[in-house]
Amino acid sequence: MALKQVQTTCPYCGAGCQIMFTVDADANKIVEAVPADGRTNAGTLCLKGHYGWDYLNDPQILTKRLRKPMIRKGGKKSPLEEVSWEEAISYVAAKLTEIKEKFGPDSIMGTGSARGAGNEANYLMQKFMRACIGTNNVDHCARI
Amino acid sequence: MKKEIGSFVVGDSTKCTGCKACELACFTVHSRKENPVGKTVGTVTVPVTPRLYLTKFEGGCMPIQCKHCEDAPCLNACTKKAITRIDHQVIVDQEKCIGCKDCMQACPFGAIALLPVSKGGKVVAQVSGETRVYASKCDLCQGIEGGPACVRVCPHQALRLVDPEAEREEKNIRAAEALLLTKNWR
Amino acid sequence: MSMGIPEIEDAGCLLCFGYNGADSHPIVARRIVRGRQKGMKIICADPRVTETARISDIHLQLKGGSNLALVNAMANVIWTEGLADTQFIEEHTKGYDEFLKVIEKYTPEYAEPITHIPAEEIRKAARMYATTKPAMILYGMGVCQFTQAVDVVKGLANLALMTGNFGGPSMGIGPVRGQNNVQGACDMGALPNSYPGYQNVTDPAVREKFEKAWGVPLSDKVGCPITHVPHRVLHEEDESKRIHAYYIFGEDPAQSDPDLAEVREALDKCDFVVMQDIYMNKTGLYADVILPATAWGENEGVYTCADRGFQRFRKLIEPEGDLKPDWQIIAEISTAMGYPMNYKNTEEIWDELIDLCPSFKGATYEKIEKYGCVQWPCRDKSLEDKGTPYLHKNGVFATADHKALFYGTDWHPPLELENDQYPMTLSTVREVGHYSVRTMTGNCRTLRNLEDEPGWVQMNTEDCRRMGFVKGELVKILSKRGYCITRCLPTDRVKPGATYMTYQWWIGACNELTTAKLDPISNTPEYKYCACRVEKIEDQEWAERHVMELYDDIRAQMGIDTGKGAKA
Amino acid sequence: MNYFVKGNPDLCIGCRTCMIGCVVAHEGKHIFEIDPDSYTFNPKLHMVKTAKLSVPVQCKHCENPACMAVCPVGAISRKGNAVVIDTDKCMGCKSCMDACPFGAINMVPVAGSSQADGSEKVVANKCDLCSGIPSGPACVRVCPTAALTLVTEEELDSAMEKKRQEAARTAYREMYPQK
Repeated sequence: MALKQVQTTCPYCGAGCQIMFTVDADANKIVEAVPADGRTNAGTLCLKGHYGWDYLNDPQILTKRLRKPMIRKGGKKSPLEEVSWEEAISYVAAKLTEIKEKFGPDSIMGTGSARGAGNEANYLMQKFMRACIGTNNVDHCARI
Repeated sequence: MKKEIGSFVVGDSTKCTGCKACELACFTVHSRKENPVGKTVGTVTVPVTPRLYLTKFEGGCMPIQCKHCEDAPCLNACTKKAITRIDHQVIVDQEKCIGCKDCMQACPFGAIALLPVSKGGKVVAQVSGETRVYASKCDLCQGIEGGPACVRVCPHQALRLVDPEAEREEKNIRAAEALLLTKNWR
Repeated sequence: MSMGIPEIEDAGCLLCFGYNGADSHPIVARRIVRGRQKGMKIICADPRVTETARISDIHLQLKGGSNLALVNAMANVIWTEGLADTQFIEEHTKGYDEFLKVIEKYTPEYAEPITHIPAEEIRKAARMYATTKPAMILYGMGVCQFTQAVDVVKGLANLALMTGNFGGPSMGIGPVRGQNNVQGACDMGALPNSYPGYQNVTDPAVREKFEKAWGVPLSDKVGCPITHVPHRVLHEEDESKRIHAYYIFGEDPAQSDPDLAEVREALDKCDFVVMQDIYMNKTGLYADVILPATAWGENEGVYTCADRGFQRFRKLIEPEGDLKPDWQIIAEISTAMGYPMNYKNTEEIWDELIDLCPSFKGATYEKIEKYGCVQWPCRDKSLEDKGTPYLHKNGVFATADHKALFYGTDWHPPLELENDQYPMTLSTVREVGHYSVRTMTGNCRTLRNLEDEPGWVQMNTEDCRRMGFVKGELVKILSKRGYCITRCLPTDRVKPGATYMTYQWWIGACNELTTAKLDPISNTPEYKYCACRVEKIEDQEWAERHVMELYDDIRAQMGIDTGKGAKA
Repeated sequence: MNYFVKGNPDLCIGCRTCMIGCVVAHEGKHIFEIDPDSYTFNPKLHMVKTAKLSVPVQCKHCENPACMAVCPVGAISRKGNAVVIDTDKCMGCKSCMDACPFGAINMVPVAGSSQADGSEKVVANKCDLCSGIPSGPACVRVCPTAALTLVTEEELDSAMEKKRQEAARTAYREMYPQK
């Protein structure tokens, strides 16, 4: 099995600890997590850093990973139906355009994400809300 | 603390004088359910069947009784399934017990004895006319007002009811406080 | 944070105000403990005995909701006892005299009945903070989640300014940002009033720059904060302000916002709700469209940690299922709506955004890769500019005239006080073993086995004895907005009349109770103070079964199709 | 003399990383892939939090272990530098739990086992100093604030020696203050 070492930043609190992962590339799974010598954590980790990665293999304890785009075609209370990305993207684009034309750009609210998505995704989200939709209605849970 | 494991009563041979008050109290509170047992010995018309056993040894004496084990050898050895766990305590069902003696042999403490069954002031007979017996062991006075009778009557407080989980938490705190005093051991 | 996390352990004195490092950031708490070992003085202001409080020199166990009275009283002592750094005030600040007028009446004696802290203790703390250099302030949600949050943050800044604790290492004032990329999301302008790099949307020159860069005219109206959405969906009379579509990306308002009943109603009534996330969650039950994104460990990019440090996060394993990275989904929707966005990778996005933000300009991927972490501001792309460990070097502030502004105001009590129907107070706190809304850590096996639903409510041991609660007993806790069931945890670390719960639990969901009253400026809800009542549940067997049934209902709602627990 | 792990309340922040580290070390890394209810999550050290302190408490591996003395089936014995419990022999009679003054022993189910009444076997559980596990006590290794230390016989002896020398020095100075 091809083991590789990958260093990354912990997805949990703001301390920004560096973790060294041993990954089995063939089996596409994580083997081990040990502290790396990061600026803030200096070779130590807390319990979330050490043991907070096995959600990736989707144990479905509390909830389960989303795997495919889904739409409630029959309206609010109807079940979610799996659809292709093309259908989901065009559906969202059409609905947002329709609401934008009907009620104006400020009738649409978007959020950023303070969690795993990363800075680049947040930049694009606020650019999408501002440049494409045309509103400053973008916020995230720094406020709550 | 929510109850997770069984409690039990344990004796202290450095205090016990062997007066057997515990045995009599144990017999009385249990026997009174089925037999007319009054306040004085004279009223007893059935054999005394305690569920703990005053034992003498070179170091002195103390009663021996069931620990209500969490992986109880007696329960596991009882093929008749007369021994079950009720509210974490190990209980023998007197009616089901056929006196096969397996539980007595399995119990490492010798906490079980075969004693006669009696109802309505007389011993119960089998078809053959001989007295019926049952595996008699501590049931922690389950269903009896005021908890273990033996602990209540012992004149020397030589018997202690142990709630292991609650006591463990208190001992943890004392152990942790000791760590405050030994932190500069180096 | 104006200072860097490693500097914490070299501070002379730490004023830890409404911040519980041990539960929020164990690795920051490590620095506090190491500082203690090096002789650092610690003043801890917290209504509970937190880990920092119990190793502190002075623990100001103030009554919840009395922060500003304590802060103003400390400022009063520093001023009246001549402990202020008048030279620093002279050279680097403005507005000191107006500020003194406000805090004049806040003598320790005035603050004592409000804060329940003896006047002498307040004096001792103020003297220790003012006379031990360098002194650093760390604060957290215990300051921010009140309706007087902004005033208290400015109040703490006043203390640092009065004592000249700016401009060098191991001093200053630091909000220890909670989540791995909450600092980053703010840096990137996911805020209604600011573009990336904290450039204000109402500043015409800045707006022009972004209009030129993005090739479209931009709105100059400050947007809607997330905590106004329920109101703007349900009760907004002005038609132009009503919200009809909610694109929720990497958020879970149905679990983390206050007053969940109102949030659920808003999500239900909102015409079109899109949820882009890695897990099915409570918000997903109301989403019209669900877009599955790749999770941490399946994608890469840059996070900003609490002390402004840009750091790379990297892909560990290939994602399973029909997933896309978040940025790619947003780009495709934007392109489909007529505003083309096509980027090859995250670095291309990063290079575009740092050139639009003067304080991030120098933090290229190459530099972050080389040094592992670059703390902004980092203005020069050359490798010599390694970033800025601490801000306001030599007392130069980011205002027009580089002077810091004092700001004093009066204390007012929290908005929902305990009453005879709800005689106790509830405050939200952190569970160290879980994170955010627990979709990730709730699915980590060992973290779930260490601590699981329905969580705990921390209560004073005396209160518990009086109300007949034992440790682990299921109790019902209610406010006028809602209720939930959780386990009672009697502890001496909590004062009588106060209760504390963590918001991660889906069954012990304390946000069913919390109030949505907001700070007027920051619009942050008053999570740390609302009135509640705790009731005994007679039939504990029923309660335990009920909790299990609720847990199974949640799993069913989330569409879990395996047996109980995990897929082997 | 036995070794033992001890916590320092001044360094401990109550985060319980040690408790998970203990389970992972004893159960093995496969627990990150299997059903979390299919094995027993039984840390062998217990976090104690009072108003004054936070620190984990675990077995001190005493020299005359009270637990060993009371075990009716000889399930507790000394192995290397540790006192260990043979959970196959143990029947959960709790005598050791009652005897231990530190509360270092608790009772835990043995996953997948069953008694005659269908419930799982429950046996005594206490720190075994990670005997037989490479890289030594896991709790010491994973603690983020180095609040846990493994005290070996050598270290204890040298510490005692140092203290005695110090005592001798102070005694000497009392008698000859000028020298």
